[in-house]
Amino acid sequence: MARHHVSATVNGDGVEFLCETGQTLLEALRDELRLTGTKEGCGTGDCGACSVMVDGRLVCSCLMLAVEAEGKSIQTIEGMAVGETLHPLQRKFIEHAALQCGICTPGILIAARSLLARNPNPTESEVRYWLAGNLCRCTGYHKIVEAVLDAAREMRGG
Amino acid sequence: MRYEAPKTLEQAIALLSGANGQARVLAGGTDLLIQMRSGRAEPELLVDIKAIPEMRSIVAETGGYRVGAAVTCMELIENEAFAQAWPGIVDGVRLIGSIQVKGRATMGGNLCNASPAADSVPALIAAGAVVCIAGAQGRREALIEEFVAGPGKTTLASGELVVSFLLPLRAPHSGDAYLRFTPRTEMDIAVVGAAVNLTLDDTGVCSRARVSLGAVAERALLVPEAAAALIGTRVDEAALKRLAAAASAACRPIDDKRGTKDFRIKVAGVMAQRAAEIATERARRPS
Amino acid sequence: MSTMLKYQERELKIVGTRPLRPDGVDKVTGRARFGADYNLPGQLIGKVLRSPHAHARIKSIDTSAAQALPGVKAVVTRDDFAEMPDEYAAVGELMINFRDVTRNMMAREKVLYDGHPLAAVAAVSEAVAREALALIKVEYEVLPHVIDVVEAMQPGAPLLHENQYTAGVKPKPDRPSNVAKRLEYARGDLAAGFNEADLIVEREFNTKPVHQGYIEPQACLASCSEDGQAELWTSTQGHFIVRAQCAKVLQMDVSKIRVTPTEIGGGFGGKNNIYSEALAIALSRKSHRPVKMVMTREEVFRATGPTSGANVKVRIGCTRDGKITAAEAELNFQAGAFPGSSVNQASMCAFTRYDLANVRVVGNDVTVNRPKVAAYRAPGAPIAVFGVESVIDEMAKKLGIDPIEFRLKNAAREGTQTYYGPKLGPIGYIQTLEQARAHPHYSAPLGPNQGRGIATGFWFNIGNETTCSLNLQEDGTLTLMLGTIDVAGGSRASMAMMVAEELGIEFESVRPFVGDTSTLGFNFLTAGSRGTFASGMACVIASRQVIEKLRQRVAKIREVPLEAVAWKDGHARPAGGNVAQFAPMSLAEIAKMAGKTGGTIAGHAEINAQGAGPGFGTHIVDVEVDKQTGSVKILRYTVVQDVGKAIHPAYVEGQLQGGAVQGIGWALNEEYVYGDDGVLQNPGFLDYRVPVASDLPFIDTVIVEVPNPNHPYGVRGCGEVPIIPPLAAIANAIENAIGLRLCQLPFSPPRVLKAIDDAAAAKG
Amino acid sequence: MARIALASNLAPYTDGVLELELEVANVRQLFQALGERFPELRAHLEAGLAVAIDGEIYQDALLQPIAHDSEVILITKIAGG
Repeated sequence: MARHHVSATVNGDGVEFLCETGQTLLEALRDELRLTGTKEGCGTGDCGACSVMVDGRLVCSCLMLAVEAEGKSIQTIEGMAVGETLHPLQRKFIEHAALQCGICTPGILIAARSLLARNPNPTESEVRYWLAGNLCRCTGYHKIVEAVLDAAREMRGG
Repeated sequence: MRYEAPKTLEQAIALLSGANGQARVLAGGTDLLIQMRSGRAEPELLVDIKAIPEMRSIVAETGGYRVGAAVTCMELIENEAFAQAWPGIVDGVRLIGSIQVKGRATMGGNLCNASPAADSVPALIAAGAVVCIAGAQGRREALIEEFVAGPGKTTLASGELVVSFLLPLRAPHSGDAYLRFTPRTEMDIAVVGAAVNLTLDDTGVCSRARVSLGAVAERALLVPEAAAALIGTRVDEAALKRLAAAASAACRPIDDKRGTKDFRIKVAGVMAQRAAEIATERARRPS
Repeated sequence: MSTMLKYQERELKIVGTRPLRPDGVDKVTGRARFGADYNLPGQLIGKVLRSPHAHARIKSIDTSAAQALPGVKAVVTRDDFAEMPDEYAAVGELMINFRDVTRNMMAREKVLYDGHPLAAVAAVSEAVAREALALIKVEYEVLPHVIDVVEAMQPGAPLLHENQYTAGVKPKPDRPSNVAKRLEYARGDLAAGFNEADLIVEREFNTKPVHQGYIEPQACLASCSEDGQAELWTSTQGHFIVRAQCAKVLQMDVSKIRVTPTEIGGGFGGKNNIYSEALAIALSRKSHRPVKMVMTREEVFRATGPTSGANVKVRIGCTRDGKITAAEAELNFQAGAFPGSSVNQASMCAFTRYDLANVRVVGNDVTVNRPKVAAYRAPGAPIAVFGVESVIDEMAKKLGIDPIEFRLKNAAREGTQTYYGPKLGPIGYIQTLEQARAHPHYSAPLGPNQGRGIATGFWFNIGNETTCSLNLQEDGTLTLMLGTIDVAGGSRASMAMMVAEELGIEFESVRPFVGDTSTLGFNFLTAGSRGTFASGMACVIASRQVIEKLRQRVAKIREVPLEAVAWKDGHARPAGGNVAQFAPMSLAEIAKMAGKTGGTIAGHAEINAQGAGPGFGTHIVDVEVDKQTGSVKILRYTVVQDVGKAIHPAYVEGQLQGGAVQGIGWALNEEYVYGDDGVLQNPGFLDYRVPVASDLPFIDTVIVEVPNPNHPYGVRGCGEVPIIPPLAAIANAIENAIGLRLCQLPFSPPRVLKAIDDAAAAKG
Repeated sequence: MARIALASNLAPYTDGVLELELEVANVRQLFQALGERFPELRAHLEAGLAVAIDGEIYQDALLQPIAHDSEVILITKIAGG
């Protein structure tokens, strides 16, 4: 069975790769494109560690086939900082000690950015529900929620 | 395993019909990919239906709505007019997994996966929604409550696929709601789900009602006895109590890792009652 | 031993502040490399065939078809690993029975649990490896199995190990048993103590196994060369322990295995032991190619961790005015397929918050057809303390005494004799109770169906073997190589802070990292809340060594006596008095000259840190119970804990919050669910329910600092204690909300609702 | 002579003896003396025991001195998560 040739945009750059039908977008990102910042925690969409944006939608890259990425625009954690400037969420996560082991962090940052893009002023509860699909076992979420709220405040210019 | 992404329904049907039952429809993939990963599904052909415009649109039709089977949950949630008309369906759709999962998952997939615990199905049943099916023999329609045959089984014939859902025109003073019980606030499969859709007359008396329960039988149930408890009442405490009793009585659940039989029976009544309260409050809202 | 440093109170510039962790930017940009992020050219993918049965004799394993499959480069089974004697052998400081290690890694005579490895293959792709697994034919003779700990203890229960006779029982039993070991701690006269009691409360509790639930599945990459040298990258809490275990089971020289620890995506005790590492090296040795092995989440649940489920009986007596006169507990712990649960530590932690004259604790370590248990944060303590703190609360309530007051009346303090051995040194238990009582949370009003609970916890904290190397670079910055893995808590930051504090320089001037096993001497794993204590001690020793060398060097350069040179604020300065005056030298100036004045300057520490200071905590929780569904909601949560000294308070808060939330998960919804067939039914995050963000409120923290006299900054350690109190605190809160004492974990809605219904039915 | 106490969980390996006096100068000598007197304790001594000498706990400290008037308690070693 011939492999599929896929052309897509990843973090603004055009990319091409070959994949099997059964290969997930997560596998393509990690194994074909060597973008290992996106993590696999479960492979079944239950932990959110593999969160990426596809055409502006937050998705689990373990639940999407790589072949479906044809023509799509994908954003991963590797594209979040601009040059040497961290995204405010990235900075606030470090400042608030919102990460410990860091395995869930890329997925949570991608998810949090998508929240703030549609809701610049979320409540604590809105942050918690939006991030419910991202498991973190180290922090108890306290500092993550604080960091997201603080980043939102800063991004609103407050 | 082959992958095709046809641009028309006809092409999709041709692909499915020619695959000897070895094809699977790929919409959001949030159930199918997990089945493939675990080896429970080993299709020879995947037919990705997301390139078919009809499957991706939400349109007003005969005063109601037609929702394409491949419309994602997030697209449906974000459609304010739809959410206004059918808040109970959106209640159900909101509970299908995380934001990430809802970015891909579809109502069509939720129905065709045929889980007794599917969150959008009880609300669709309560709404009296009709599912539009297409196959080599043409199109047909079916009631949601008759679509699922049992756990993992639908009444789709080989080569058929779900195209869209038709939600009927809403009478004034109508409201619907779906509630489920899960141990966690999010990221769980319903242990019990209950949907209530009702219409009040000008005096506030319930004139029509449909009640549906999920995860309490081999498939989501339409429970006319529970609806009857509401019809002709002002959805007062006594009526709600009768509703709860009727809902519990209709359950024929199993014990499993997610909940016990007794628990499901009891909580089905509680969820039905609470859903009815929300639906009534929505119906009373000036539209 | 004499190198141990004592606590000195002094003014601090860096310790106690909140600088940014050095691994932070890598972790927010996706640059940090975890176990599965390492790859080598030509690498194969290794996969494991696992038992579908809970208990079966292996009649035969036929791998010929798998080996013949194109793309398969190596297959290993039990035949590829040497038999190990049934005796405990030292691995660093751990004593491990390698007979069991080899059998857990790869089944030999029998499979003992669903998920037990039987064979491993290395192939050119994951798809080929999976296909090969399907071609391996195993003939089983399925045996009756036993899952429940109480059933496993009965005579006539299916036996996992036919030659296992209960240790610790006199005379030696004449029949084998699933009870691997019985232990007993006793002090005083229990019967007399109960005779003095005006009130005796006795309860039986049951808990389910829970998994550490780290988000990163185990992952490793091994490369074995033709001359028998092996390199291994793995996600672990103890790379020296991994090396030691692999060397032993593969019969290799320790120095020929080089283990590089990757960033670790959570461990909590679950990554203390080897699972795939030795298999990966064996496959690489056989295939002459690098082999990468990454577990699936399902494999993680079926075959790693969890902690014990247990049956616990507690009986406590006290006088009318709330003085405990006698306390007794029986702890029956599931060990999983091989002996070695944490029942001993649980026994020691059960009552060690109270000053008790008459105590008895009996513990049983019981083998059952489940995965071999692993450590999980304060191993065993939460299970025992769940029972004890529930009973304590019930007694306080029956006597009408405030629960904190009751605990204060009996609280352990400096000088309290423990029932497991030593007297306690200076501790902060009473302070945590008093600060909890004074916290606004403790007196805030509650609504209907809401209740407040408190509970307390104790953990020893530990020290052990520790190494580090501090190198002054030519520009005056320093690199700090650590033997202790930073398991996530931010210890790299804390270590660099202590070094910077000692040297009087900026935090940013010290670049910490974790060395591989070939760069430093043996270092114990990161466990037992030892990291900041032991590694911190080593860093301070190394720093002071560097300061000493700097002073000596400056004395030579400036041609003054050594006593004339003082080290202050990152400079060698005249010591004052009239010894000798000289122009001060900065660290950078000395560093620049170092090569030409005798060579580069470095400090080392190779210690076995002694004198860990115990930690105590008091938790307050408010819950609301939905009486119609049995759902328990956590409304508010406060953790008060004595940590000795918080080197980096934000990272200490993170430990307290994370530990408390793991305890909340344990209390509410986490459990292993097995079917009648002994097969795990919920090996995934969908049905193994760890808390999600929307389940929780903010977790308030109060850090108490009663210095540990045996650490230069007073550090005790903080990671273990916070998981201990939540189980009982929540049980006590539920009791206060709905008047029902729940003794079965987890307090999942079906269980809570059943308790409510049963109580209503009993009332009629 | 140093006063030696054994934690009560060790009773099965010492015929119930939990207190004794020994003339030993360090932990290694202590373990040796105890091993000679109680053969069944040997497997536990270096494997899993720590000592508290005058209230300070030492794990794996064979060379730690023991004074004539020291109080020594043998206890189980602690690991952790």
